[in-house]
Amino acid sequence: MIPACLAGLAHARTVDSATARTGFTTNLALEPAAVHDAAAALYKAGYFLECISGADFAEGFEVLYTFDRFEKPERVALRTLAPHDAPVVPTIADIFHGALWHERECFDFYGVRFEGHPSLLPLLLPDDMELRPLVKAPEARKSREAIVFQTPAPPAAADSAGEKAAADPEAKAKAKAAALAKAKAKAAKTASETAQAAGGDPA
Amino acid sequence: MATQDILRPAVTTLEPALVNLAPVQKVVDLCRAMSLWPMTFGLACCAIEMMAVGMARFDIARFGAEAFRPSPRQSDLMIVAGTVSKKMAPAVVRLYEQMPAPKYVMAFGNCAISGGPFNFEGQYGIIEGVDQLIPVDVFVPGCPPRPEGLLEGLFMLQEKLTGRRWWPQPVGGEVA
Amino acid sequence: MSLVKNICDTASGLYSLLVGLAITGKNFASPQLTIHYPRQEVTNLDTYRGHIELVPLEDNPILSCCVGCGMCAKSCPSGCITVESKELPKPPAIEPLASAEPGAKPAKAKRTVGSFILNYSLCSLCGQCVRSCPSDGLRFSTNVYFAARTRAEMTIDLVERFNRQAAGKKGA
Amino acid sequence: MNQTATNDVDVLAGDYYTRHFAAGPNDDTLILNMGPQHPSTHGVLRIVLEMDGEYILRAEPVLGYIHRMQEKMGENRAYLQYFPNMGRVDYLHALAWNWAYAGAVERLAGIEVPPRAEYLRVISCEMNRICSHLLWWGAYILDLGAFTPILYAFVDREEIMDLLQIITGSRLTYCYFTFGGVTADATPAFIDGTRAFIKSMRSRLPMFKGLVTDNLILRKRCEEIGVIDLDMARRYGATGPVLRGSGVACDTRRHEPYSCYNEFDFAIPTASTCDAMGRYLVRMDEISESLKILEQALDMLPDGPFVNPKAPRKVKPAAGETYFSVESARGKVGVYVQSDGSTTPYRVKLRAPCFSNLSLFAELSAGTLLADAVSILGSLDLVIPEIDR
Repeated sequence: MIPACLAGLAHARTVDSATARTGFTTNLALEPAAVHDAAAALYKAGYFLECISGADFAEGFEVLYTFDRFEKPERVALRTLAPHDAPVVPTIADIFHGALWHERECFDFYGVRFEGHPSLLPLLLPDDMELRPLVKAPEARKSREAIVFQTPAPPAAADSAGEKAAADPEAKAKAKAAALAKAKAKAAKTASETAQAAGGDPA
Repeated sequence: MATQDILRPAVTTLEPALVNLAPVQKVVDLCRAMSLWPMTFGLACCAIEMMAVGMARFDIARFGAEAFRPSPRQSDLMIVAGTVSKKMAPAVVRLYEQMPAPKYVMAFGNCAISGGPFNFEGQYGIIEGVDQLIPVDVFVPGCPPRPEGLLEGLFMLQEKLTGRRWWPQPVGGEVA
Repeated sequence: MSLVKNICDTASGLYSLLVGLAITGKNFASPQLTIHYPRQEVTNLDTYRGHIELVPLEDNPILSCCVGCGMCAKSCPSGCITVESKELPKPPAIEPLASAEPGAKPAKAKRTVGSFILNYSLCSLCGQCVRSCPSDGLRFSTNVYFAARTRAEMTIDLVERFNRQAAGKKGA
Repeated sequence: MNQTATNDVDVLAGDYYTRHFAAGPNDDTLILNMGPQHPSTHGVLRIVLEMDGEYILRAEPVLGYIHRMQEKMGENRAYLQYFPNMGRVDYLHALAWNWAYAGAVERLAGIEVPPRAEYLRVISCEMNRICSHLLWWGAYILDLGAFTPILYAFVDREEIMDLLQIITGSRLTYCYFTFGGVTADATPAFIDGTRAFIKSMRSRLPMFKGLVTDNLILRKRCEEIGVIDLDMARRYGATGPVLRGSGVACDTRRHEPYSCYNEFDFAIPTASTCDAMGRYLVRMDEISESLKILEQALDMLPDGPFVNPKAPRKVKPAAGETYFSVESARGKVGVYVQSDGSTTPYRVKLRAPCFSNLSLFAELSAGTLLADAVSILGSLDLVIPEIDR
């Protein structure tokens, strides 16, 4: 389920996961560039920022934003991927001021830079510490697909190629269905709402 | 700035006593032992148990140590109650150095003794035992120790100062 | 108007202080709560988890239930237990008989704890060792009076402690 | 303190954070370091303040003095072995963290919790909540300059700790929950003791009110101080009594009911004044609401096993992620677990309510008196190890 305020977002990929198991009502994977707009839309729609957390996957550092509402339980998870060699994600601290510390913490643990953050100083770690404690060794990293998207990981060996073939069309069909649903939702919304949602900064 | 700097142990030089006569020393030591002023140096969980000792039920005031001072300059017993992180270490050393001698340190709880449950392979943030930084007189293990443990630690410190235990052994206590 | 309000506020404020004083006075006269520790003790220590200790066998209190399997060491989150097992010395009279009988007794060599070292200073008293013990050979002690002058004393040899206690009980 | 109006970080005096903080235009202001060893910061919080006389111009909390690598440890330990850590994140309401973690992993691994265990969890957790609020009450009044109330608070706290010790075995850092239930059943002594405690606590609350809540001095120190409006709470993600003190009836126990909380009849106290006094009153009312829940839970306590006998000894959930939140005494506690299908979590993220609640302090304290800032800080009810984790 995608809330109305996020309907106009480009490049969103719905993560297929049941609310009963994950606790997320909405679970979207975005491009880093889309995060700021999405956060602005959520702020306008009355969400608050629960937390920002990072994770280290084989594909890159994932930054997970969790939002919720005060009135009813509706947890929205936005996730974006930053590459290992140059992890940069735009800040949302100008919208949700609580993100100031969450982003600093994420920078501490993973070295993910938040572009536009006013003071990206170490928060929890000593100021002279070089170590990024939660960065995993390359061999310990797992695939994001297997954990977050819960599709079987791209097999390394040839013997599971059959499985891959079986799983792939399914995933594609799911992605297609999600895209279709999104397009429908987009069409259903009035043009003004869409423009507002994608509009960026609130006053 | 460097890491060695953080782990710098405290300076522990002592000036000689003004009046160096054994009987006078004995009296002074007794007075010291019966009115130790601890510093409120609660770092984590164990600090709550330290507070509990100060409250009505266990009442550390009966042993003259109820005057918890927030300033190191007014205290002579540092109860390190909690985990000492690498970021905190310089402050611990500095506070210790600010205390007027003679000064005593009690490592209260497993975290202060050895890092406790947070001492694991690959840890990057804590000091594995406050005795690496400052000289510790009494160790009270537990996670957190019961108030009885703190009182026993205090008795042990009094014993160290005066040479004898001033209070009876508790009924359930084990004679070592 | 505001003068009247000010006076009323002040009066109610002063009254609130009096109420507080009355409560303090009442509590001043109530019985004492303090436990006079070394002479008197709390009564509920048996439900408290102190550091672990070995449990004696019911029929033979100089032997412990522990078989030294090492489950506790494996389940301990902070790795504070080192345990080794050893074979129980068998009564020599039975030995020739047992070896004569094929496939019966010799395989069942009874094991017991050889050494059990607890590094108490790492322990978090979570109780996972006690819960994971297959032979119910561990329990929490009520030794809450533990204080020491050196860090080395935090490492406790539980077998030695057990033997000392067993000897003490025998003597008493 | 160096008073040069320069932007060069390197030439200013003080440590790293002071230098960064002071690197603004400051002509006749004073940079003041409060903490990390300060009696009113409840642990090792440090706040760098820029003062103009008695007034605070800017404030910046500096964290990390008790960073204990909890999230790193989560990736190193088996699921069950991570439980003791949960008792030490927020040592005042340890069972809420126990619950959040147990709930997350149970949901991930599909472990059922028997009804008796759910009730025992509610009972122990609510006891712990009262215990936590009592300590906050005593410590807050202590910050404001009155020593006596904390002595009263500890009388009741000791009672709760004695009761919880019967079932959990510890006084403070409980490790009582396990996957699929709790580790020990309630004994008759515990149940009778809890009933007696509810009665005695009910009679103590009016006394607390007369002693402190109605007191003129307290009201002068709390009223109209630290006003948090709804937008501010939303921007910073404030939860718990800090949010409810601003008039939003948002409580995870009602909002996103977990376990058996929807079976109980209890109110969510709120205050519309948005100030420190509002937060104070909310917490005091929460004590009586918790007593209500306790009473109902004891009456409805079902028979049965206290732990799911089918719960696996070695938890190994399938790959996936979950976010489970519970209401602690300080707000919404969230535990986010990612599993890669092995016996250790791939990532554990702990969402600490104090972290968000403290982050609004900088904005809240700007322009107030230093003494009021202490009152504001106390009214946020901080547990520093929870912030630093």
